Amino acid sequence: MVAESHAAHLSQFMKDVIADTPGGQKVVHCLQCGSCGGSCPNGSEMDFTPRAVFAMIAADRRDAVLQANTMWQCVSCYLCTARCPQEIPITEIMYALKRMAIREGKAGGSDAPALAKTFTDFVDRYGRSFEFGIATRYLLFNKPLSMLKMGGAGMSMFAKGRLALTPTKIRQVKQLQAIIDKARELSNED
Amino acid sequence: MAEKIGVYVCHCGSNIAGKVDVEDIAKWAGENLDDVAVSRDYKFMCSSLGQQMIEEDIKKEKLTRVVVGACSPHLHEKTFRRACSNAGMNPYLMDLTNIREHCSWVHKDRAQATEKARALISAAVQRVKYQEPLEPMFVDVNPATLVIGGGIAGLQAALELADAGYHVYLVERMPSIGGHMAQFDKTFPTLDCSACILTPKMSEAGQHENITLLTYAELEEVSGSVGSFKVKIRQKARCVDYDACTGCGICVEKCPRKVLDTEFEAGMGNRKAIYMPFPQAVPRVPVIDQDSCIWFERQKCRACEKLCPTDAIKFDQQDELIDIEVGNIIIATGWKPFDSKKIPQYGYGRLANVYTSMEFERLCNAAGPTNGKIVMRDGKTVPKSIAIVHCVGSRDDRHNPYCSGVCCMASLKFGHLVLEKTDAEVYSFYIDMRTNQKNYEEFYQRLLGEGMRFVRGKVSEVTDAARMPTEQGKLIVQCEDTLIGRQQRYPVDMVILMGALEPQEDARELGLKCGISCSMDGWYTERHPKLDPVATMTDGVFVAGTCQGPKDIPASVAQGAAAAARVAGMITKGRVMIEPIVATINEQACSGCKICNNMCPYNAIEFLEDPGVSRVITALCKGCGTCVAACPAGVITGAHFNNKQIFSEIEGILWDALQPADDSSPQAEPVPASAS
Amino acid sequence: MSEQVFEPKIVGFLCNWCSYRAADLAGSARITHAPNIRIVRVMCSGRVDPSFVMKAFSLGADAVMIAGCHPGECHYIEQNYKAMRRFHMLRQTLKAMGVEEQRIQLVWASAAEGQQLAEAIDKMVEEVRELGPLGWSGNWEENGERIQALEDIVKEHEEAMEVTA
Amino acid sequence: MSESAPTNGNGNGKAKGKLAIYWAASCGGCEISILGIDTKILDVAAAFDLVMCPCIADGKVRDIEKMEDGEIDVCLFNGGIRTSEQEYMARLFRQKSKCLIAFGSCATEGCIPGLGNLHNRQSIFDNSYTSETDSTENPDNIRPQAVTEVPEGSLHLPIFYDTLKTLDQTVDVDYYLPGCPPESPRIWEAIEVLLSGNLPDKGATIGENTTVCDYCPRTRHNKKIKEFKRTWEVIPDEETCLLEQGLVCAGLATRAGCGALCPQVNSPCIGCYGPNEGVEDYGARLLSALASVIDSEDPDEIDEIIRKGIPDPIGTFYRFSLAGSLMRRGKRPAPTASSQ
Amino acid sequence: MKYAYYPGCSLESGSAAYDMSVRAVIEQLGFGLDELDDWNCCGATEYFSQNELVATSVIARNLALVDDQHDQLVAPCAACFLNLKKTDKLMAEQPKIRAKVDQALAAGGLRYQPGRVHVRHLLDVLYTDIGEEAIRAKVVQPLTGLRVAPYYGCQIVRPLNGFDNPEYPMKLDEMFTWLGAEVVDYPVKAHCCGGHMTQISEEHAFELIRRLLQSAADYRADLILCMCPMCQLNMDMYQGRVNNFFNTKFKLPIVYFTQMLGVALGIDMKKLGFGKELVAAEPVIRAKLEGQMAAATK
Repeated sequence: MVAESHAAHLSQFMKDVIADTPGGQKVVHCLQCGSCGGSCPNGSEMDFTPRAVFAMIAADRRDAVLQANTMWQCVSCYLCTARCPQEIPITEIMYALKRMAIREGKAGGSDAPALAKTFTDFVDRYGRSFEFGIATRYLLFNKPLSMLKMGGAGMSMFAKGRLALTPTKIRQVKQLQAIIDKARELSNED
Repeated sequence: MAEKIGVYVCHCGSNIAGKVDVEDIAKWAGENLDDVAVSRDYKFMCSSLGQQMIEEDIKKEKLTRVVVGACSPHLHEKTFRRACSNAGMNPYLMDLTNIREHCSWVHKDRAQATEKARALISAAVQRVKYQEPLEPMFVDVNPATLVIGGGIAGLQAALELADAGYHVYLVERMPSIGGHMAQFDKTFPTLDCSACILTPKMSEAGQHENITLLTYAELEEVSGSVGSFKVKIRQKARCVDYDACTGCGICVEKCPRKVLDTEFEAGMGNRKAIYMPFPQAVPRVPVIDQDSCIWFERQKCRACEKLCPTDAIKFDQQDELIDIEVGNIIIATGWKPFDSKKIPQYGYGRLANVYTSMEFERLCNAAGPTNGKIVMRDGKTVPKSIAIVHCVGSRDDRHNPYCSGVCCMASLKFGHLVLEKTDAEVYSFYIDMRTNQKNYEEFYQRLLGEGMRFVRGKVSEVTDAARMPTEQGKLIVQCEDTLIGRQQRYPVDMVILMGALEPQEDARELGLKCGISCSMDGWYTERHPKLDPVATMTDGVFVAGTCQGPKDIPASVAQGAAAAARVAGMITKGRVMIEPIVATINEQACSGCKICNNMCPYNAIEFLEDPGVSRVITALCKGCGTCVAACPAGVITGAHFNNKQIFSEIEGILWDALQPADDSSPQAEPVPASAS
Repeated sequence: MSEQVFEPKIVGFLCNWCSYRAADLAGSARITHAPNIRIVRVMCSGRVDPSFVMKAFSLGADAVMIAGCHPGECHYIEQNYKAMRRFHMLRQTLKAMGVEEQRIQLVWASAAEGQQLAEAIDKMVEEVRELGPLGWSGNWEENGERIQALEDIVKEHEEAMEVTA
Repeated sequence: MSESAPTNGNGNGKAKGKLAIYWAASCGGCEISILGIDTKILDVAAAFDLVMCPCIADGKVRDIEKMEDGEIDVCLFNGGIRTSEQEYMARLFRQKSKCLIAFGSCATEGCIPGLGNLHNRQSIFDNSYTSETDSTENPDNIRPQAVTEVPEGSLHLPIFYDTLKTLDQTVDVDYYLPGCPPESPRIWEAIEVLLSGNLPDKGATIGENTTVCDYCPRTRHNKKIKEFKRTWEVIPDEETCLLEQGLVCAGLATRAGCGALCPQVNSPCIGCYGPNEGVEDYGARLLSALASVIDSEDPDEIDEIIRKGIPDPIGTFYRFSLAGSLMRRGKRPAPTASSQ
Repeated sequence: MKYAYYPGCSLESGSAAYDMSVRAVIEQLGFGLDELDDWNCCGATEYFSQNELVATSVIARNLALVDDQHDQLVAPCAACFLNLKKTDKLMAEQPKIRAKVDQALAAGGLRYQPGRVHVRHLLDVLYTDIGEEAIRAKVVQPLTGLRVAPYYGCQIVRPLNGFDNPEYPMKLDEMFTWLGAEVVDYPVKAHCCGGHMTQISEEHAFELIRRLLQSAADYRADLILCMCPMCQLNMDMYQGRVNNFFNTKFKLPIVYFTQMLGVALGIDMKKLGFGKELVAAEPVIRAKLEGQMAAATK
């Protein structure tokens, strides 16, 4: 826990990250040991390892971090979190960085935000996700080429009865939407 | 009779006066608090002039009580008690209240700090009125000492005391003294042979006329207190007559049962069912491991008994309880290695060529199972590359948050031994290299020069899952090289895990027996981390070596000697003062309800069957006051912390909190006149 | 003290061996914390008599902190467990009297935990500030009508006398 | 007031002393207990003129009012102070008596009426006068009024206080005689002390300085409690300490005087004789002792043991002594409005 | 108290085989599992990437839908399990989040008291609540001779599972020894399958998938057991493309552990959803178990 009295000395970026991550105050205790960067299944593809990102957060290098691919390369496998000797909730910080990057319009380099948006749009509308719709719409708008490559496997999936062509809709979709609307409204208050 | 109280408020230079208006408080106390006869402030109350001022006031003004507002009683209570004593006042009629550490140093606002200091002074003035004169108690110190643990720290302590002419009982759980140091090959940074410097000390202890060696023995029970402890030791059955045995070793040689030696050889070698842990063992008397002996298993064999030239084998030997009396106890029980299986991603126990540091110590020890040849588990292949993994279970909130201190240097030592004995490449995976003792940094420099490779990064995993042909059949160490910021994979043949030093499994239990406590991480708590590092909160019980926290050999030796010096001081003085802060039971009023008896972990409250009341055995009482708070009849009094004193202190501390119109006191009432 | 902000008065009963020293350490490390706590030293949290706590409340304290060594680390081996048991019983009893749970807190702080103790104090001060004053010392005052009623009785009796006289 | 002994009228040729007995917020049991001294009442009558005792003899307030200050030698005052009239009477007797004795649990520590201190006037009246409660029929919702206007003028009723106070929270008290009620033999012993002239220090409790356990014949061993039991849950073993059987027996904190009547008939002590000598707060003592021997080191389990076994901590620890305790009462919402 | 069942979106379509086998196995074991009425999507990782409060509120709706008759919520999908558990924990530990989620739920007329529902993974329920004895007793077709590689993936075992070692889980390994299978103790059983990376940056994902297939193949596994729809999808659907990309020849069937459990319990393979996987499992299983299966059917 960071003592309140010490929080004043942290970089603004650090303060923001802490504020946006449940349990995020642990990040100030990063030892720079690198067990996160070493463990990450995608670590070799990251612009900066999580460890480096934490150092950059402490140094207030906001743009460099939010424009990096690091958090978009995160697959949420939580291996770093499980191994961090300082018990920093690293995966949660990655989520926070994703949200900040989207909010601040810096998430240019990755397709992940678009996939996320497509996905949640469907859930907003139907209450369930819809693999076929998500895949086609996302690929259509973002990766028309890869749709061709995917074609074969997609067709096999379809043939095996594994791709539904119509979405399932929950009964009380209105209730869900009311909850989502309220949550959006509340999150805009901050 | 009203008391005459002197109030002394210290400036402590600007330490207090900078945040607290001490002059105003002194003036206020003099004018507003009942029974205050003198009230002064002064630059440095603890200086000889400050003390003199108090002494003179006591004499001239005939003060009956003294309140000092200054620093923590842990710092200067003794000082001011002495001043009062000098002036002929009983020292327990003084109260030191802490307006520095608890007030001026921690509060920002001057007005608020002053208000708080005022409350603290007011509390002390109210309290001191009810303080009672107390006489310190003295007990004689038994000159014999118990040392628990025969590792290097315990050995050092025992030898120092024995050489000074005092008797020592040295108790060791294992069949031989020597401890972990006996298992090591070389010692850093000098690289001298561990056994060569340790064994002379062991044999000296074994032969010393002032040392009673009790090996293969454990502490059973401790009672009594500083000066006169009564101790029960369990001498485990060796099944060998200690006096008859000559240590010839025929029994060991002829014993048909081989077992894996998980103790001395750390699982790297075997021993017999009857064994001495190692050739230089002291005493040279073997023990029979009853769990492995064929006789104990199925009543067959007895080869050792038949062959023993002195008929020393005694299968029917039983555990024995030995009673001893000592004046002081030194605990030097050391450490145990971290269980590396707790970190499965390092593969220990699953991947054959992952070793613990203790295993590697035995592997490269000339007297070890491979005669010092560094080979892999197959017993023949010499590794071409070795990875040393630091901080295994140390500096890790999931295991031990502390730094084990010695592993960096031990890895350098391993690196050196590997480079000296093989052509292998050695990688050291570290977070921070910690080499901050005499000649340690120089040793690090030396290894840099010898070609040991250092990678800054905590190892993420050790795996046999190859990703490319060069990794096939290797152990791959994966980590982030934090200095270049990239994930890296290092294929090696052998991995050494530098496991943390951990407190002994039963450290807490032993601590309980001796009345000392462990910190959160399980190491024994010293009385003061800087100024009193070998004493404990229990008088007469000292700690030395790694049982107090991870440390290297020089520090363990220094602590062993320091503990011995403290004990020698006590013995020389001959008697020890005990604070008279103890509980007493008003036996007339006690109804014998037996609530208090079990409250006391020191068994200091006895129940007297005949009158049916309880009584405090003053010599055993440590003064915690738990029984005082528990007594339902209110007939137990805690000296210096009795109810009246504390109630008054609470009244004083809340002097400004009482509502102005309190109609509880009948006197303050507007009494309507009755018709007359 | 500012007029607007309520400054709670908290009495702390601190164990001589751990939390009192933690407060000392907070001092030597200059770890600033709220000045609202006033510390009474006891040899052990096991010495804390529930009546000390009640006394403090009845005299106007807004809250009481009891601090001792961590469970398993008691200087007197196990007495802090007794403090813990009493604390729970006391808290239930005070709750039945209407004293909010946050006003009586049990804190574990070893001699090394100056920072933690300071944080616990600050946290407690904020929680109590939120609750507002307890004001127990005025809790049994009757309102002004009491004096009036007493005077009425006296007067009535005087009148009655006069009639009989 | 206590400097001189009450006049000894025991055949010394001196004038008989004056004795007053009064009740405020109490049940009358104390008077019955006085009568329990049996034929010794004649000795009392020989020594004292009874100037007031509403329960058993006639007496007029105005006669008392007319007395000189200190004219009454001994006043045995039972009951707590709940109304303005009771407070007036307490003050009156204080003024007119040389020796004012808080007599019985209500006067010394509030007793059962003192449990009303968990409420205030408003809630007590609501409970007593609302038709919604089963036992009350009050369709017009009539409430007692402090002042009622009638053609003849204003009628006054005493006002009812939010908080019941003990006698010594109201006026200065010379001696205390605890018990609910004080046992008759103890009353006689106290009277003997008063008659002897050999008086204890002012403020003393006339009684023993030990607890009920001293008189309890049960055997005691180690106290370790895993579960507090309610009386109906077990038939206790007759030999062993009741507390050790899990029953909340208050004998260990309760002043001796009764001779351990309840434990002897297999029923736990409920604490009617109040705290032992020198104890500031009876409930805190009992609470501390009982909590200390709970056999658990786990905070959740401890909470559970307490919640299950002692669902009503005030009723358990402060049945007789809430008003006289350090806390005195439960938290009061806000002083009630002036209308009764 | 009873168990509520939260299948999750994938089990409705792409991973119907998982759903079928779960229901079949549960029925065979005589265990009650009531599908949560009108549940909604857990949002996978996608809501959390955009808006934490919306993410938790969407998930909390499911927790709020669990009625008083049920106090356990069983999820077979890794993401669903983690999200449900994480939301319960966030609500319990973060008062600020809880206050807002409460408000959001209230907008839908719902309420959830954190801690009321125990979120459980199916494996945990099978392993712990049903247990070795009951399962062993129902085995009619031991999997003797079949080498299975249990694959746990990431989100089930980390970081909130509380029922197995997050680094080197063993519960599935143990369960399959009860069934008589030869369990392959290979090092990557809790490594990541790439998750949604296949959608975003497939080459990277292919490498992650390759590592898993490679290690299982190195250890001569006949098939991989998985317990998450995403893992199954990645390793099964993309196996061909991984082979093309790396020029490898993996032909490892990827089946849900419940499917193989079903086989051991003697349930008809059709009822267990076999045949929906792209790398056919049935021939491998039949080949290994042939003699015994024939014996069992006699």
